[in-house]
Amino acid sequence: MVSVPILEMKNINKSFSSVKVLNDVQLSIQPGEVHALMGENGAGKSTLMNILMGVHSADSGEIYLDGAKIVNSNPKEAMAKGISMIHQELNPVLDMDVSENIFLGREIKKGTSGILSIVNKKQMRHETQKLFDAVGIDIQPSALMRDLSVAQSQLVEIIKAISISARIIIMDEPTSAITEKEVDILFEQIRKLRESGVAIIYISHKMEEIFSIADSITVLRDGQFVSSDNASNLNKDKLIKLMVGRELTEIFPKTEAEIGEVVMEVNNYSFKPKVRNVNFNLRRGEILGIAGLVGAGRSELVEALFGVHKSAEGSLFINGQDVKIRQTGDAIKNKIALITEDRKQTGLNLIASIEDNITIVSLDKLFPRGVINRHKEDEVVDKSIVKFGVKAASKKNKVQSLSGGNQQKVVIAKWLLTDPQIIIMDEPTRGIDVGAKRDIYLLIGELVKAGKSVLMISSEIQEVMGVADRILVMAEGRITGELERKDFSQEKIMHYASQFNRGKEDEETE
Amino acid sequence: MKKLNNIMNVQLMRELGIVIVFVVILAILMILSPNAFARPANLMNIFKQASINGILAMGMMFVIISGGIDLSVGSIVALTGVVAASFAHPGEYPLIVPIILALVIGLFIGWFNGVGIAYGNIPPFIVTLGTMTMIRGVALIVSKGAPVFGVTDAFENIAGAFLFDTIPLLVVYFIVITIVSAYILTKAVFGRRVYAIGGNEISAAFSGIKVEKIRIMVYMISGLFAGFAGLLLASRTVSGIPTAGQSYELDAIAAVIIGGVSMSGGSGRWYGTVIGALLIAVIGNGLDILNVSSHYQLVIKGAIIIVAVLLDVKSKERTA
Amino acid sequence: MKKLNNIMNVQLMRELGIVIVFVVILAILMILSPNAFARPANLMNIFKQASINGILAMGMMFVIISGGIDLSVGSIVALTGVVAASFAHPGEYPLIVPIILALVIGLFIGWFNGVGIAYGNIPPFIVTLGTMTMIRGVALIVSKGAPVFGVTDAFENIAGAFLFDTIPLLVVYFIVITIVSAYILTKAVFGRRVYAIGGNEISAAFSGIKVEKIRIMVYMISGLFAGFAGLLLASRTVSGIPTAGQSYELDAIAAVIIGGVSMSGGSGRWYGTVIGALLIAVIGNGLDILNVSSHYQLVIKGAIIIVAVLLDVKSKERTA
Amino acid sequence: GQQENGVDKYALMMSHMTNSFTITLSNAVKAAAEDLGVELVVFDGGQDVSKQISQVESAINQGYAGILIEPASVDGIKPAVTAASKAGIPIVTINQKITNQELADAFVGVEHVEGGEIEMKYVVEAIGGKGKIAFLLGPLGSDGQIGRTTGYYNILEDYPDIEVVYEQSANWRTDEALKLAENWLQTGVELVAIVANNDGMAMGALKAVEDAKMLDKIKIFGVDATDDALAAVAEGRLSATVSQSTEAQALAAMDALVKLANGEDVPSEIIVGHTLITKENVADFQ
Ligand SMILES: Nc1ncnc2c1ncn2[C@@H]1O[C@H](COP(=O)(O)OP(=O)(O)OP(=O)(O)O)[C@@H](O)[C@H]1O
Ligand SMILES: Nc1ncnc2c1ncn2[C@@H]1O[C@H](COP(=O)(O)OP(=O)(O)OP(=O)(O)O)[C@@H](O)[C@H]1O
Ligand SMILES: [Mg+2]
Ligand SMILES: [Mg+2]
Repeated sequence: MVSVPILEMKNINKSFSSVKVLNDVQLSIQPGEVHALMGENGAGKSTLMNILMGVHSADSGEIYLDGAKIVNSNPKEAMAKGISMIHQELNPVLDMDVSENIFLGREIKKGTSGILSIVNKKQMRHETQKLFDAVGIDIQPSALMRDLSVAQSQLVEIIKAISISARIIIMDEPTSAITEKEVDILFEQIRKLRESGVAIIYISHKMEEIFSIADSITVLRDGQFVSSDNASNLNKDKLIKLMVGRELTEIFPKTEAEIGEVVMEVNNYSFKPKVRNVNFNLRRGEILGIAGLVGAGRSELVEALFGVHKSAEGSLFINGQDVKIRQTGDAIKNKIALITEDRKQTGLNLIASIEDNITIVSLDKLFPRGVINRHKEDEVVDKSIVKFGVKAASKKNKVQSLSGGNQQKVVIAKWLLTDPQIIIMDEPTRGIDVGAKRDIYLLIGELVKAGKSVLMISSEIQEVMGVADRILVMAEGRITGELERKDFSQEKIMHYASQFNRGKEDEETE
Repeated sequence: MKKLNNIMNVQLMRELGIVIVFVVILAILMILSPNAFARPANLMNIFKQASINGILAMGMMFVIISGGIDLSVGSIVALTGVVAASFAHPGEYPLIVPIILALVIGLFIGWFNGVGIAYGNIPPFIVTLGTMTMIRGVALIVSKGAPVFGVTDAFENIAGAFLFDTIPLLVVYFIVITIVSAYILTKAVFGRRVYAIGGNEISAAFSGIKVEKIRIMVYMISGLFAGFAGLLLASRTVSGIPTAGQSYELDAIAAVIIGGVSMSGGSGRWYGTVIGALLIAVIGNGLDILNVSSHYQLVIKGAIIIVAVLLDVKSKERTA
Repeated sequence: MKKLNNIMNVQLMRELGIVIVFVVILAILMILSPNAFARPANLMNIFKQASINGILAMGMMFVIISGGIDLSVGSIVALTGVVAASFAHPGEYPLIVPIILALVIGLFIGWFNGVGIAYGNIPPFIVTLGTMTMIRGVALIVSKGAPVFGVTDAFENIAGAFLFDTIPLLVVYFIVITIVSAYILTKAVFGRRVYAIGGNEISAAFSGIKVEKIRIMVYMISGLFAGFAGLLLASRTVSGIPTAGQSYELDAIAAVIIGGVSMSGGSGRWYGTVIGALLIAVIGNGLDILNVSSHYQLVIKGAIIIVAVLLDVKSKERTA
Repeated sequence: GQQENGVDKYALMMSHMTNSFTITLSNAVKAAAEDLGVELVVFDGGQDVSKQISQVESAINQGYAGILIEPASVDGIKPAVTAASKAGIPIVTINQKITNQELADAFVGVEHVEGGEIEMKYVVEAIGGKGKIAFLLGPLGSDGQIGRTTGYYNILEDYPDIEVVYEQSANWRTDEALKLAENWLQTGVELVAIVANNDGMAMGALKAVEDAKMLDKIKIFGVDATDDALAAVAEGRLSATVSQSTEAQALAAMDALVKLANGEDVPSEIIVGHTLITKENVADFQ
């Protein structure tokens, strides 16, 4: 069934400051297909799509739409030709409400006098509500974007992209911040769109998603085109081999470490209303997973433990000592590290270099006299970059210029450089490719083997089940269940994760 | 129901913090000087004195919401005032000529600022600092360094006349410009886009908004309003003074920020700016009337600005 | 190898764009006025004229890299100058007293600014606009509105003497303060933290940095340098003038931004600021020497600032 | 001095060039230089002493035959004057005496105190020696403000029935004076006169009083004899202004400087008197 491709990109080349990131890349999309674009972090997927959208301009190469050559010099032109995109890095206008974000740049107007005509806010909210209702999303169209969670923001981005009546929709890691329930909603929409002839270019590092939704798959490696094939001709192992260039055994390698005494004991921790009376402990050499639905309060719990929220209450014992953590510095002194879930907001200083980001928490430790020794710093950072496989032209480059996955590696490198005893990871593999994910799991294994303890939040149930020794499940700010490794099952986790009313009842009796 | 009420109040408090501070300051001044300050004539007087800064602040508000800054407005006031006065001598040109000239010059300088920022990618602070300096020079060159006087009565009446014999036209202009600005900012598509480019320029560009075009228009609005303010000041002082308007930009920026617009762009409400402009005028008027010595006036004025915004911030934090 | 070379050049061009612009402007002035401008005595003169603004700009650089702004430096210059001169009358106090007083007052005002911003959560523009106004008032009150004169020769020598009979002490101070600032910014852990809070305050806080503490220290540095500049100005003008230092903050900010520091914080290099301060002094000196009339000087000065930064921006874009 | 084309080059250092007085003064000095057949270069100090010091230092490097300076500050300018006399370059101060006047070769100009006294003497006469009055001051700490205000009080010592109810600075500026006067008029205090340190502020006060239709009750006075003030005096709206005899100052100063440069002696002080301008004599000045 080879028809005229709706979109063809040929011989695309692109360099950033003389570093080649795309080398003669090609891509061919049929109408009404879901075409997965795969590759490791930094392979050039987002860059290729940004060229298609007119965000970047290619150094050379052609783009054909319906067989006719086109040039997009800005997103407006691309959108006018029926191409829309969900961007990998979420880009909401925080001080606007949801409906305004969805209709940004194409507001519903009352008059016809161009940009001076009145915005029909009511209509926009109404239309937004209709869009949400149609897919079953519960977000207020009038809510400020600032007040939404990461997951909700991503849903809004998704709705925004599919509400533009586009013929080609690019989805660059649309599911990095949402859980399975919302993924299902997305896939349902994708299927509907496919039926109506819309082509979808789908980028994700989640293998299960690819094989459940993609019709065909193009693979890039290090900025080179590797292959393009029907999804039915491939399987997970073959695909991974194409992407990584070698075989990967075992996605969740489980290192057995000796589990020792309790290193952290959390008593009655609350950060109302998001976290309520949480009790648990963490042992030496243990990987403790925290599962739950989006908004369960997992992030707030670990942030509170880390000293981010001044109004948090409760007591914390580290190695049997009662410690007071009032600010993040206290947590760091107690050898706790927090790898946050939102690298752009809380994890990185995007306009600083990779090097500066990696050493920022460890400066006092590396240079106790307050004076930086460049040689020593370079040495330490070089080691980290090799250890965590950060792909970059130079450690002096701004973190901003790294691919999403490589940014995540920088965050991890930064925190592990502090030599922590207790490592809290909030969605540590978000946006990371399979190879790198495996590297992180191996790393976690190494950490616990060396007698450290890991507290890992993940919204990917497979991941927590694959990695953790024990799982806590949270719902509405409380711990609703605890499972030992032998009892792990998806059903049980989901059961505990959806125990909603308990919280409410307690609130009323309080 | 109770919960809804609660939310409403919190929202109100959040947004109206500075309004409350403003009312408190008004009340204090009324108590301190019931016979002079609280007289209706004086209240109208305050409005009048707030007008020129208020008009500049309205333009500045667009710029700051879009994420920029405009230091050139004070110099625009001087140049347009000088040019307008030069074309307002009796028996030379019809009244419309100085008016149009002032507006067009303001608009043009705003356009220049906008182009330098949007296409030249020069930081707003630098472009408008540059035009601030240049335009001040042009004003001095045009006027040969001395005030331009001898304008027609009609010209004097532009700012000096009254509506219904009671409301100074200055106040009328301020109100009209406020209404137009509020309309554009809250109702029109253009306003949405100003917030969008200030809130997240990249996202705005990704959404197909022509960021450069909006940016240029924002500076043109500021320039236009400054041109109008220059015309009004020349009419009010019955002369075009090349050194006029010095540090007006600081007062305009202060009004906008006191009103709760963030320097980093993307947020803020028009009525905050109105309150900001009124607050500055009230402080000046109140201290003059209480006959506080000039030196102490500075100390008190500075302290009130800090305390007003501090109270605003703290009231927001408590209710947030 | 070739690739590496390439990268190095690009990096250099990127960072040194303004240096090239500066050299070009120097060259033009030397060609236009070889006998006057290019003389060593005049070049030393330019350095001297750049010193006070350069010192203010160094402090301002810390503030702007941290994501703030400090409008109060001009008023600090006035107040510390007045106080220092008041304690420098012959036969009253040892020389160290006015020196210490100037520095301590500057430091204290900086601390006040920092606390208002870090703990009061008041926008830097408002806090420092407030102190700018207040401190100007205090300077006038302390001096009773009149310049304070009659200082000792030793006091006059603080800024007026020479090192090795050739290098004005003003220049020496500027160089020393530049070296210290450059060291703190690039070598000290503290400097790294200043960049971190300017780049992303939230992520800095998550990284265990005491954001409030760093913020306060940054304003204290700016205040301290401004206090020192006030002392130098008083010594240079042999009097404490309560109206001195007006709009010095604009020149200091301009030097920093011409030097490539972004107003939004988190980036910038110390030598850019040095070039910025020198560029401003060179323009002023060159135009005076070329005998450009003062009104035209304003126009040319404004234009050069815009064009210099435009060329800098464009050279960066080309090589990016 | 250095000779270029055989013509001596002189420098005029103005404190600033942004009002009628300084512009008129510098133009008058230029005209005087032309008459004397010498070259004159004008520098603008931008109301900043340290800038003016720098300009003098630059001029010393450039080999000027003599320097005429209208000081931006009476004390602050000392290092520049010292440097000039060390370099053997004649330096004359114009319009404004400096604190260490002995360091300069001569002073040509007026005494601000005298200007204030002349203005206030006429005020007293015009209001009949009693009533409430207000002062509009220049930038606090500026020499004109200090001198003229001192002059006011020198005269008022003898008139206990005159009460100064307001005394605020409007920084030489018309718009600020306008606002200030508007606010004073709100308080209901019955003023009989507003006395301004310069004409720019007097014109602002005039506008406020006219707007309030109180010109029959409140008289306005200024200093400087700017063109607009003279016109207002002629129309009987402004009661009086005081001229600093700008042209006379310029002529005498340039003359003294050239003489000094040629090795001749001049008196160390050449005082040019102020002139009161009222409706009676205004025609002579327009
Ligand atoms: N603006 C930029 N400046 C410099 N280098 C860049 C820029 N944008 C991307 N790169 C580099 O280009 C390469 C490709 O990046 P890209 O974001 O396209 O990767 P990706 O395949 O989307 O990776 P990921 O799966 O991590 O999102 C990376 O090495 C990245 O560092
Ligand atoms: N109303 C809000 N205002 C500001 N930030 C918020 C708000 N709600 C959530 N966030 C932030 O967004 C991030 C993700 O929120 P999310 O809804 O995922 O909550 P969560 O409780 O962390 O859920 P999860 O259990 O999935 O981690 C958190 O860092 C949280 O602090
Ligand atoms: Mg990507
Ligand atoms: Mg979370």
